[in-house]
Amino acid sequence: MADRRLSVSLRQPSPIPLDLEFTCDPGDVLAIFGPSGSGKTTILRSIAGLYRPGHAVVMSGPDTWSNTATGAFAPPHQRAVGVVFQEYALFPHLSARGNVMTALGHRPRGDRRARADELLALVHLADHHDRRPRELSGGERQRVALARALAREPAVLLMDEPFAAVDRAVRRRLQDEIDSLRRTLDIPLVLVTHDFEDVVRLATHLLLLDRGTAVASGPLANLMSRPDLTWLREAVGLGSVFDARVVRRDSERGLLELAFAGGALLASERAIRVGTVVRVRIPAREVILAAREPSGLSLHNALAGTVSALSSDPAFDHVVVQLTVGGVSLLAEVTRDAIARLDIAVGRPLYALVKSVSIDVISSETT
Amino acid sequence: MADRRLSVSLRQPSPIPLDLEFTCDPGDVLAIFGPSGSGKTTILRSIAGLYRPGHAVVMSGPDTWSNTATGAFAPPHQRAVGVVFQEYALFPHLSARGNVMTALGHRPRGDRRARADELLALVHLADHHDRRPRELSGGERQRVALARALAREPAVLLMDEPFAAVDRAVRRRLQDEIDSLRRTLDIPLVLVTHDFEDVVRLATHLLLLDRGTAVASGPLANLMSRPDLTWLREAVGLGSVFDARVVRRDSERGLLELAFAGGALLASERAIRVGTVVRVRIPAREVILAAREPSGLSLHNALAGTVSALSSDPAFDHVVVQLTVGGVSLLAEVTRDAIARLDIAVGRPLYALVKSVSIDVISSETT
Amino acid sequence: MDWTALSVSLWLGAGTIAILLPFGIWLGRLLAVRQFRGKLVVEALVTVPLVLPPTVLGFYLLVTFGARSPLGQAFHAIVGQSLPFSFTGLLVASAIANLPFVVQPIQRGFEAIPSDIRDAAACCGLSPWQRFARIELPLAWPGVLTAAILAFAHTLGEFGVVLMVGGNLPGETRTLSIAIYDRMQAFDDRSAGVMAATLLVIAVVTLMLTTTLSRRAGFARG
Amino acid sequence: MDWTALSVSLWLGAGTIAILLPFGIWLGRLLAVRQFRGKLVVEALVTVPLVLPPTVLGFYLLVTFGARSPLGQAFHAIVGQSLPFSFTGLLVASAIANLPFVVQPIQRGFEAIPSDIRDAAACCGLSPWQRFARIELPLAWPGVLTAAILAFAHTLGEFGVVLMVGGNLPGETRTLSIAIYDRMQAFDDRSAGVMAATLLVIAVVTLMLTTTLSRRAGFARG
Amino acid sequence: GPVPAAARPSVAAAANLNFALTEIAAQFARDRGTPVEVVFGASGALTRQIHDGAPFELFLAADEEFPRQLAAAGLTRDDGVVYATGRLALFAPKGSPLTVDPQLDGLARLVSSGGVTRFAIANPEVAPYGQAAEAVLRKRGLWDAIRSQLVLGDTIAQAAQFATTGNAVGGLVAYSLVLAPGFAERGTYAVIPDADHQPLRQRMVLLKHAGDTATRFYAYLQGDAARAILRKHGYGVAN
Ligand SMILES: Nc1ncnc2c1ncn2[C@@H]1O[C@H](COP(=O)(O)OP(=O)(O)OP(=O)(O)O)[C@@H](O)[C@H]1O
Ligand SMILES: Nc1ncnc2c1ncn2[C@@H]1O[C@H](COP(=O)(O)OP(=O)(O)OP(=O)(O)O)[C@@H](O)[C@H]1O
Ligand SMILES: [Mg+2]
Ligand SMILES: [Mg+2]
Repeated sequence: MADRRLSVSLRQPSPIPLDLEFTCDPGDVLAIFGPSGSGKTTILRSIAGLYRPGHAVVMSGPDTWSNTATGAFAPPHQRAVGVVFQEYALFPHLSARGNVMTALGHRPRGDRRARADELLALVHLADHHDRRPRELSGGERQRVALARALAREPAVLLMDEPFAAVDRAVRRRLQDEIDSLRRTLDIPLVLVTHDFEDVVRLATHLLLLDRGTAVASGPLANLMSRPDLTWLREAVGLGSVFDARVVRRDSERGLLELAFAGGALLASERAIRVGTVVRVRIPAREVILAAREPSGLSLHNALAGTVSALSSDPAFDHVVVQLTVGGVSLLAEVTRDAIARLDIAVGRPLYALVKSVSIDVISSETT
Repeated sequence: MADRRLSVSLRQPSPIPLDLEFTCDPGDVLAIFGPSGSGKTTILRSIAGLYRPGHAVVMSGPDTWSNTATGAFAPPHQRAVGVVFQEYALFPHLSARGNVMTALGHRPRGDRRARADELLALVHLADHHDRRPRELSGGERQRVALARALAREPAVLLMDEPFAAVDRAVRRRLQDEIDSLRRTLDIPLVLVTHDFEDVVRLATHLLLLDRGTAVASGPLANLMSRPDLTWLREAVGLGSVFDARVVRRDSERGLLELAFAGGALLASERAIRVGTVVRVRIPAREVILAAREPSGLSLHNALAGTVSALSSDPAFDHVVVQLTVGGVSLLAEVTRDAIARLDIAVGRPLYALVKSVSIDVISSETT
Repeated sequence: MDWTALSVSLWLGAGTIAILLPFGIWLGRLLAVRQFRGKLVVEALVTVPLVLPPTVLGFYLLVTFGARSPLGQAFHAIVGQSLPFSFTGLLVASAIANLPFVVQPIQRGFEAIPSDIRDAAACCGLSPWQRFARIELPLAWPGVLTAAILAFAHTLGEFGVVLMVGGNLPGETRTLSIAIYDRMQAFDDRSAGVMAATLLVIAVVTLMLTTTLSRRAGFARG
Repeated sequence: MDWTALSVSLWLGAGTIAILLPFGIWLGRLLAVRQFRGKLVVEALVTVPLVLPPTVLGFYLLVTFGARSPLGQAFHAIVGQSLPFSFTGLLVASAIANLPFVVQPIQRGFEAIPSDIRDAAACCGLSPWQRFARIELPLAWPGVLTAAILAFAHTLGEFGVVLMVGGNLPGETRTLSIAIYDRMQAFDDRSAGVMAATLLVIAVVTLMLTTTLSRRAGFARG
Repeated sequence: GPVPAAARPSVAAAANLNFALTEIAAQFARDRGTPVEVVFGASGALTRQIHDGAPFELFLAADEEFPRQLAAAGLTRDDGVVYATGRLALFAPKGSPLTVDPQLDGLARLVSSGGVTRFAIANPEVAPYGQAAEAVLRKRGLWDAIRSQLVLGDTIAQAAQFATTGNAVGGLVAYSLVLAPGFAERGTYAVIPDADHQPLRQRMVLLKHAGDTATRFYAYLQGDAARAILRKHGYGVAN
């Protein structure tokens, strides 16, 4: 695995401050998350060799792409990167197909056209082969840019807000396409996004950036359940993310039975094969806490756990309660009043009530 | 009011199909919502006079901007429109300040600089006055574009995905700024967006577009609670939106008491003056249905109502239940299994359980 | 060194630019922005002064504006001066001869402005004139600069047209180019060399200054 | 009508473009993309051939490439032909005289390409050469076209340099411009007029065709 | 604009008079106290300019044809007079294999040995000196052999430049040019006998609007002082 790992270390005080270091393994998706102007695009440009910070080490597996200490520097076209540019940077004189074909230089000449059309179909632009960028809508342009980046079959994929201009339905489908591609290609993927759904659906790791400095980074599950990251909460909405296995599909009741470290979960049905490992996300504000197991409700899931942490932030009137359910952290966002009424404190046993429809089941597989 | 109403009617079969008609009153925000490539940008361009469809009538109050029947056509610079372009279209040779000052031609020469700086501060770019567009990040550019559109103090404001490139924290603040500006300026505002939060926080009216045709349009509250709009549900997530009045702020318990047509609601506290009318949104998937009033839960709101409609969509395994609570429609998204277990049918009395934190209170006022 | 001739040359260069740039900007922009019938023909016709040998062009201009032509007589009647053999006449001839250098580069400059920038300018409420002055001209500036440089340099070196229309009158129509040519015809290679070198140095310095100042002013693309 | 002279003119025009465009594209791109010491000087020096009167430039070229000069002797030793009074010599002289028309517009053409397009091309894995051929050159095409048009038209009309270096040999170095000039000197205005008109028609038609074909091929900005 | 010249130039003269006329004008200024401004150019171009209103008062042409044209157009006071006859010289630059002699024997030898690469004359189509050169070459039976080696100057000065720069083995140029200052070091020459070609009579005319100074200069040019200078510069002058 580590033979194609991307490792990056960038440091400079000015003009664009940078101070960070990360690695990304093949098959992993590192989401870079940070306010506007914090340096996300600059990081991607540094990896691609389009920007040269004062101190930079960029390695793709055994290949040194940049090393300011030794003076090593591979020019951008010798780095096997696919880049979705934030502002697309399409070639204005080429059709959508021409744009994609430009990145297919590694394929035999005869195959390029067919492959370009395949990729355009993948991004739902099968009808727009011959249009030039200026004859496309904003979202269509962005999808051409995405197809072009994928065409390269790169060793590293860098995407700068790749779905910002597309509607949610297309976005979901693209997220799924990217997710399955990432697994097939088995390459590191670095994703810059402001959208939490992108993070939840695609990211395995997260890097939180603030004015060029990595304020936190690590596997998504760890970061998402850290109650101290109020900054993250404000930006993206807090939630718990963990893996689970599909145990049964109950089409009659419209349910999907999942097993996770903390027990069983009923989610609403989706076309996923039994046995598949999926990612589960439960938004903190949709979790209800109860002192005893309730009945007569429309909800299915009552998970027994123990309060392991409480955190409140003066900027918010909510309290985040961390409940440990069989080793898995579950976050619930409740009002201060609820804390008082239910007498919630660390060590208190409680039930976490979760609607089936509140459980996001994320899987690239759709049988 | 109608004296500055924007009314638009556009029709052409090709090359970009258009078939729609709408009005937007001063103070209203019409959100145009539709898939990528459906013609949203083209509508804005037609209003601004940058695109001339086969048949077009555009009126701003008593002024005819376009009328293909009479041949009337006011050139773009004579239409008092402020436009945020989807791809910004900043003037590359001017600084951020210069870009904004360009749209301040209606102000006395001596005031322009100060006003431009004010607007840049409004979009959180106080430190970037002198940067040219190419020295700004994507989100920073977009905010300059926003400031430039506002600078115009137009009779109609057209915004094409004005927040697509900014992070969520800044986005929220900008939404609030726009919302209060809209009220102050008292002009019609047409907003193209893919983001549901934009719609919820800003829109009063919604136009759903599909391949150039208005598939539905009307006040937000009406559209959001129509259970037949599964397309909308897939795109944005269903919810109920209605107005309520702030009755009390209970800082001790961290709660905000609201009164609406269906009774009382407890939301989590926000700094809003008592008496203010706010917009309330409750996402359908966060509403729990119960056969009887429960106890011992962390939630505060149990609203008694009657099932008025049920709708299920074969593409989804969820059922949307419409509950009428004192004249207000409340939507809940549950599994088919829950329908069976609770024996839900039209006419059945039920409780809708809503967590305080699930209630989005939207107000431009922050005391 | 013929300082008078040098001064005539420099005045002629400056004057040519002063006349031609406004016209070239008008025409170049028109050709860049508008689509009209016969545009292609206009574009081709603009290069005509370049296709004719300078002396021949000069001769035709002389005939057109000369004492025997109705145009020349009309001009004389109105202005009280004839165009040929006067500095004014030189200026007119030089403007015509340099037309091709000016229009094409300026046209390309305006064509390169993305249409969404034009749209944005209109939506900022700028009138066509303001749009032109504040947005289009600064963005087309590299093309205008090229036009100015080519026209200025060519005017300094122009010789055939100038000699034919101007008639080599010292202090009025004898440019440095003609003076150099005269010296060379007289086998006075030394004087010719000195004058040619002076002309080159002045030209090179002027061009360097223009380019630098223009870049300083930040007129090029941001 | 001197058809031989016309053919020499057209060959000279085509040959000049064939030599100059590759060089102009190389130098123009270099000046557009790279920052280096002395760039300003190079930019100014490129316009020098324009500043000198053509006959004077021709005289200096005659001296530089002449039978007496080391350069001329070296050329003769290698090619077995001398540059002055030969078509090859004309071509070289014409290329030098037209240099300024070619470099400046092409430089502007390359300068107008946004840097993110260049970046994207590199990130598509295109080598510098592929980048140049597939992305930069097509996007700089309007500038190249202007260069070609100016150089071609100017070569047709050029006269001073050509006469000085070429020596007016029929079929070899007598261009149509020289023929027109000769007829005019001989007060044969009729023949001169016919030839001038022919030259103009050919030039205008060529330019219109070039522009149209170039636009058809869609080389201009998308 | 530039400073206009205080004293209007009034004399237009053929380029071959460059040296002689400059000297005569200086002498005239010294003798009579009034300067004249002399502008040199190609006779043909000057003729056209006069047709179209050029402000010249006296025109010294390189031949007789141009003044006659102006006279026929009614632009002159009279038919004017022949002020000088031009002469031809065979010139060979330094290092040239050509040996010069009035009968062109050296040239003939060089031609028959194939040693002539290029030979310069003025263009016979347009320049009187070119026509004279052609006549000389024909008379010596060299025309057909040398024809393909000829390089044609637009003016006689340009033909001389082809030779002085060493790009032609030699040329038939105006005797007056060969006598020009500094020309002698550039090579050797031999004067061609007048009888070998039609006389190169050069005529001058006063134009209609000629003023006093021009008229006086016209007379001066026919006087002894001027004739002596012309003779010194290689022109034939009628006695
Ligand atoms: N010049 C053109 N010629 C032909 N079709 C065009 C042209 N410009 C745009 N279109 C097409 O018109 C349709 C509507 O474009 P428009 O830009 O209005 O879409 P949009 O709704 O704004 O999409 P997005 O959300 O992706 O920005 C698209 O399918 C687009 O491909
Ligand atoms: N050429 C430049 N000179 C100086 N500062 C620059 C330049 N380009 C960008 N910056 C600054 O560097 C910072 C980081 O820019 P970057 O584009 O990496 O931000 P980002 O995180 O991608 O932001 P966004 O989300 O808005 O795209 C910004 O504050 C920006 O203003
Ligand atoms: Mg960015
Ligand atoms: Mg759009």
